[in-house]
Amino acid sequence: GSPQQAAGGGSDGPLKVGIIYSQSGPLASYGQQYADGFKAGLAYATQGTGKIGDRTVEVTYTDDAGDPAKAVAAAKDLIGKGYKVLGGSTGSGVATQLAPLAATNKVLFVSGPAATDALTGLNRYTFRSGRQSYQDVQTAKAYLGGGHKVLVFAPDSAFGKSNVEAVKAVIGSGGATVDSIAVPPTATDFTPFARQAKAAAPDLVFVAWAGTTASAMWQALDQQGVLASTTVVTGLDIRATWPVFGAAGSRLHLLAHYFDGATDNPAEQALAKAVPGGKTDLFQPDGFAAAQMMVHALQASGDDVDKMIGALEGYSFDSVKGTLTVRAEDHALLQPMFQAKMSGADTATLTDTIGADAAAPPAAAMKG
Amino acid sequence: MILSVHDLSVTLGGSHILQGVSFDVPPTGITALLGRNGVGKTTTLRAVLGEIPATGSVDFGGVPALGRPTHRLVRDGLGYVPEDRCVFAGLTVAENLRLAVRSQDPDFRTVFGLFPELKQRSDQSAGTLSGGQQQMLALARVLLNPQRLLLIDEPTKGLAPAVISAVAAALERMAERVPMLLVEQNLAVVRRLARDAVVLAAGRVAWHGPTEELLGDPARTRDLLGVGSTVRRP
Amino acid sequence: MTHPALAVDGVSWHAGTVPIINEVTLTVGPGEFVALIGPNGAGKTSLFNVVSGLRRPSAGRVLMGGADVTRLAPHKRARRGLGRTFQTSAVFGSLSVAENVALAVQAARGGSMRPWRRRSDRQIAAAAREVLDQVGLGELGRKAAGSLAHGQKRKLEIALLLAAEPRMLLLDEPMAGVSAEDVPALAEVVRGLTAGGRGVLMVEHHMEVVLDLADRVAVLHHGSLLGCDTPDAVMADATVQRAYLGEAL
Amino acid sequence: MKALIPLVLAVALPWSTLDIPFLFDGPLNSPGTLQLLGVCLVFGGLALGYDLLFGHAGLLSFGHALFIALGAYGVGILVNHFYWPLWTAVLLAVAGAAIAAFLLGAVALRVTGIALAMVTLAFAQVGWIVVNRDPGGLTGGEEGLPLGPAAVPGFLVGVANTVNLYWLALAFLVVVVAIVHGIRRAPLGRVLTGLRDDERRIAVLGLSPYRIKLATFVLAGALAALGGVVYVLLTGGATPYLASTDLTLSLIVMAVLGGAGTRWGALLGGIVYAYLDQRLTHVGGSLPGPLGQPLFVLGTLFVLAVAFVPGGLAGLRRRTLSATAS
Amino acid sequence: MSTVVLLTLTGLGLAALYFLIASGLSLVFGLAGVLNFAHGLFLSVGAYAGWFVATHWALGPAIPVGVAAGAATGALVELVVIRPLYRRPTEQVLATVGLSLAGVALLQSIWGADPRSYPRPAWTAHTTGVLGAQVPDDRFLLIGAAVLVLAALLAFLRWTRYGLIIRAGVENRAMVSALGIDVRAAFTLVFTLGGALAGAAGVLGGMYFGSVSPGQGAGLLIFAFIVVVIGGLGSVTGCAVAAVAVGLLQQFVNYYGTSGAGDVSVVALLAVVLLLRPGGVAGKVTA
Ligand SMILES: Nc1ncnc2c1ncn2[C@@H]1O[C@H](COP(=O)(O)OP(=O)(O)OP(=O)(O)O)[C@@H](O)[C@H]1O
Ligand SMILES: Nc1ncnc2c1ncn2[C@@H]1O[C@H](COP(=O)(O)OP(=O)(O)OP(=O)(O)O)[C@@H](O)[C@H]1O
Ligand SMILES: [Mg+2]
Ligand SMILES: [Mg+2]
Repeated sequence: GSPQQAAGGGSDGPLKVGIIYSQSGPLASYGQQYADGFKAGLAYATQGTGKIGDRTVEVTYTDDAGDPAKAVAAAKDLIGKGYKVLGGSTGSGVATQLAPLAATNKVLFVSGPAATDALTGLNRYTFRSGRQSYQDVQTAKAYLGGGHKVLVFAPDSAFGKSNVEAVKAVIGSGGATVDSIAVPPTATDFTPFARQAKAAAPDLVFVAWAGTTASAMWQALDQQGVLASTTVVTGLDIRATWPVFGAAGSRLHLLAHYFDGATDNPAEQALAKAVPGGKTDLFQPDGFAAAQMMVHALQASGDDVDKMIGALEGYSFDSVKGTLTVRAEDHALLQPMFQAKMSGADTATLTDTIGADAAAPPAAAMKG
Repeated sequence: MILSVHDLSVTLGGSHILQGVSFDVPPTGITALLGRNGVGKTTTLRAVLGEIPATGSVDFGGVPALGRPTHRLVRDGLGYVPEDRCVFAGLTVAENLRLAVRSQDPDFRTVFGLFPELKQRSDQSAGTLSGGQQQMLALARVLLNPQRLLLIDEPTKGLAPAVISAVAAALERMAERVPMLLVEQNLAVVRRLARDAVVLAAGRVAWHGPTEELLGDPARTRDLLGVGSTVRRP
Repeated sequence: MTHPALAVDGVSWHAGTVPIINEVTLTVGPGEFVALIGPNGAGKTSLFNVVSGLRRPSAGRVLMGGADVTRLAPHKRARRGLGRTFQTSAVFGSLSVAENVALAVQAARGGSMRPWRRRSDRQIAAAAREVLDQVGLGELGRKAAGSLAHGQKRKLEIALLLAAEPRMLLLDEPMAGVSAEDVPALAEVVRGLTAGGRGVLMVEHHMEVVLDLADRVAVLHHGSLLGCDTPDAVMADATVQRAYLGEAL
Repeated sequence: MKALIPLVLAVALPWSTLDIPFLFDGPLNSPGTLQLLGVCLVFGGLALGYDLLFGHAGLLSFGHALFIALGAYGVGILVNHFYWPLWTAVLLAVAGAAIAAFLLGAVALRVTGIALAMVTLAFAQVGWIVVNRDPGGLTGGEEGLPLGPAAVPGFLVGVANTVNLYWLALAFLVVVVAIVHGIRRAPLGRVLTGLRDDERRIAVLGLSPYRIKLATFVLAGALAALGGVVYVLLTGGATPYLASTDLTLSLIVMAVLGGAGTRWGALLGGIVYAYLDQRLTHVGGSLPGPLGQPLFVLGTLFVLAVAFVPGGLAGLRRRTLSATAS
Repeated sequence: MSTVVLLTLTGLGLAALYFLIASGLSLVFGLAGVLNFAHGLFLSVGAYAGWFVATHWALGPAIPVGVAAGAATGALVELVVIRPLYRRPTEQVLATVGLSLAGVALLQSIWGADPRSYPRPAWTAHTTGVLGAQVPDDRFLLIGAAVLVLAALLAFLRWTRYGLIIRAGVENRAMVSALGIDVRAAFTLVFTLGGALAGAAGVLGGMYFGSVSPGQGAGLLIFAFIVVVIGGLGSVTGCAVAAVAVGLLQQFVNYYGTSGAGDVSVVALLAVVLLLRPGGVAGKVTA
């Protein structure tokens, strides 16, 4: 016999969808939001039936613990069992390893919160349901006003570098000079770097920082007078991290992928009703949109991945964040972005909305 | 009897080393524990001290000793000088001694009187002492405190003849105050010090009686210990 | 002319700033048995450490068969035929007694770094067994060396030496802790070590054994050599009497 | 010869459609199960290779992950950025790791014990820092370096070919077993044990402890790199985890769990650990409280194993054998 | 000039943090011979205990509660895990590795993986001008605490016999018992102390970082290890000297050197020290 036979899915059984995300590990709370959003989105897109036509959508949720190797193992397992539609990837590391796997096995992959720009235009089989770094930076650019000297304060890591790249591409192309301070991700004292930032005297500081040391980092920037002397822009993370800004919070210019109160539309109301506590948060819209995209793809065909891709390319739909469009050339997800201010430790107020077109990354050719 | 050992059995690493050893140590004088290499002398001492699991019964000063933690027995006055000296190599001589002090009034005078070297070397780390010096340190540690019984394992091993006589003299003087159970290969030392002797063979007591009776009878000595009793003077 | 098996030439050694050995000069000829005696702490073991290469002398030279080995690492000296035992037994505790000896045999024959087996490895085991019989450990071959009683370890040390077939031997108190019954037999083993022109330098406090075996006796005191003479002459020396032998038991 | 039975079983396994509920999610020959088993086999080999250093020669290295990462990233970089053919890249990466092991070992092995552990830890830490900083865009930083599928031979690409990756993992394990067991029984094995017991003694027998240790270090480094390569092929890419101290610690855990310094201990430990790690992640979400955290279960299990099963799984087996015999 | 002052003072603050973390590690390692990988866990337990009290009750008791929680964890770990393994030193270290894995996961399952913001006295967020440099006040708190801990530890080792008992106990536990000393109690004490120090470091570290997360302690551990080893195993003074060296080196290299050079320079320092003096700064040179 053959050492291995892939199980084929029948054409009238349930529609199988696999969601691979972080249930445990350091990104578990992001993962939780994503999954909550996905469930709400699935109910919304199928009008609460959980069915497409007369076939039920059967979702398998798998943990990757934030480890790409485990995500790959889970994906192989699901693909081997005949799954044609995968979603998930809380972190960029997972997304960059799942995407090639989707292409080689010709299954649809709708990536989740992972923000890395590298995913856009990577291959035909990969889509994204969240924003990418480039869109963050486009949002930050609006704060620059007439200034022309920009400093990126970011960790010396792939995440930091991709932010520097994006700022150079977005803002640098507009004539401003872009410098960067690459801070070791393991740093425990930020005084030297804050001091360097102050000494550079930029018109705008773009801070890209995530992780457990954020609070100390903000305090150092504040104490060395960076916040007082220039415009500091940064992204708004999930609500649980807001207190981390500390005293710095109210003086920051925030760019937001999403926060509770940024929008008000039927999808948002459906999401708010579905999530625990009724308060929506950063990554729930990504899950919501992923479910909407998958339902649309599965409506086009339950088994033929090429037809699914065809249906998604150019697809425009109303979601939590407003109207989202899948750009046909490179599968970038065009979406509105938000600017906000903190008032107090736990309230963010919307100050401006950047339209989907204004925030759009330049179109790239599909690589594979 | 200060120490009564009854039917002591020990199994180590699957082999039955002691198979019912019984003997008594009288409350005065020195009792020698003899026997050829590997017969279980050290094992006997360590079992009495509670360092290795054993069955049978051991009675120290009228109180059952088996099963009690070693440090309690020692605090009740059971001193131990181990075979391989076990000085703390990383500690200085002074620290080794300080560690051993239990009483309010440690007897440093006796110790330094016996072993003046230790005083000179008090800041040297014990690991760099010569073999003989380490032995002196090990003896010194038990001499600091008042004791009710000493278990001493081959105290003259590796010592120069002159030091052997010094140690023997020291043991003799100590024996006036505390009884001892002494493991010793040097029969000249045994003859001079020990009043009674216990000979182990094949995991059991092969002979128990006054030392004179053992060493005074060449046939018996050869029989039990495998050597002539006329120990040549160095 | 034939060179001495071992020549120690004006060797001094300091532990930090403390002088331990002072300008010791001593030779051991091929087939000669020299005993080294001296009070505890005289520096006998330290001298062995210098000779075997575990310590660097601060002055002087060590020669083997006429060749200067002062700067050689311990294993290089061993390969030139220098073997030693340790005052506190140093055997390989987790190997069996037979494996201990087999290790020494293979070290002597080369190929120890060979990561594969050969048929000829059987011969190593056979040679090991022979050596064990020689020192009277034949029945304990399968026992873990770590669980041996003290006296048994001493014998194993000698077996390790014999297996390596050295040309010059340093023995540090081989009789210490050996039961009276076994001393004569072990002494015979030690006596046989000089066979085939092997030089032996032995530290020992058992005077019967020293007097019985040694061709010459060297006396070390406070790190200096007091002299090196026939056993009888040394025994008669008043300084030795006072410093080392003490009064009779 | 008894060792051949598991080998035969392992070889025959992909032909079996047996479905073992709870232990595995699908039949034995399903891609998911084969992938899981493949990873187990790789870790079995990695743990056994590490045990050559740790259990057999008594060298506590905290930097083993460095060599795994050298293999993994070496291949990834050569293939992705310099477009080398895979097999040449593998050869070069493994050789490179062996050279690195030689150079680092030459320095680190001048010290022993805890100092050795710390020097190797320091070297590996530099490796980890470098990998994370993504120098020149080569390593992909914390996001990792996916292996471009174009560079990999067709028979290793795609879920349908998972079985071939399984063979590859098995082959790696067999290679490691052959080498480590060969050494154990050869003269070198005895010398390693002697070295673990008393280094000074080895020297006065005429053997150079330094050279023996260095040779072992290099060999173990090369095996680690090979394992890193197989791991990358199996999982599709290198991640910074491969360069982390956590991985080295896991290897130690595996070796001890199974029984360090024994014949099959480390191998068994590696397989069991990798299996639990993956399965617990898989079923984790459905368990309450801390039980949902795979690391909690693994860590606790490990502490219990250390406390109550001295000698690890290998020791357990020996004891049950002797218990049933008597 | 003001830059140098700022870097020096904040470097000393960093050194103080390292010392606070490393001192407990060094004590346990130097005395009990256990390379305690669970020290990071003790730290996190202390930090969370302090956090819990500070957010639910009052800021004042946060430090004592954190210290007590760390001490209790240390004692518990010694009694339950370390003590039964004392004949197997490698396994002791390994057990702490297991504990650190399990413990962090446990904390995560209770309080989640995300950092929680840490309450602290308002004055710690202010700065003081020193020769033109704005030095954050919390650094003075750290430095003060570190000096206090150093003095207390030195007094403990100097005036009590425990230092001796434990050093001897590591070498030959049976022999210490044979001198009539309850060596087990002494070991428990050392772990309790180590835990208490970790607890203090946890709370102060939480205040310094302004947040606490389950992996925080473990993350800081690697530098603490480096400090302990450079300082010479178990030497408290050596540990303090090493902490200062590492803190200042890292701070200055981070400012004047290229990115990432700070960490690498510290690692390089470790390698050089170990190769030149395998016993660490305070250790004796071994041949
Ligand atoms: N841990 C152990 N495992 C197995 N056997 C052991 C162990 N410890 C000791 N033995 C064996 O027990 C026997 C008695 O050992 P012991 O040390 O008591 O002898 P001894 O009479 O003191 O000998 P010596 O005169 O050489 O000191 C020896 O044969 C030894 O090999
Ligand atoms: N590293 C060191 N530091 C200080 N003193 C040392 C060192 N090593 C050895 N000594 C001292 O040197 C002297 C000689 O020691 P050695 O071990 O050579 O004596 P020995 O002659 O072998 O004595 P024994 O017969 O008792 O074994 C001793 O006084 C010892 O304390
Ligand atoms: Mg004995
Ligand atoms: Mg000596």
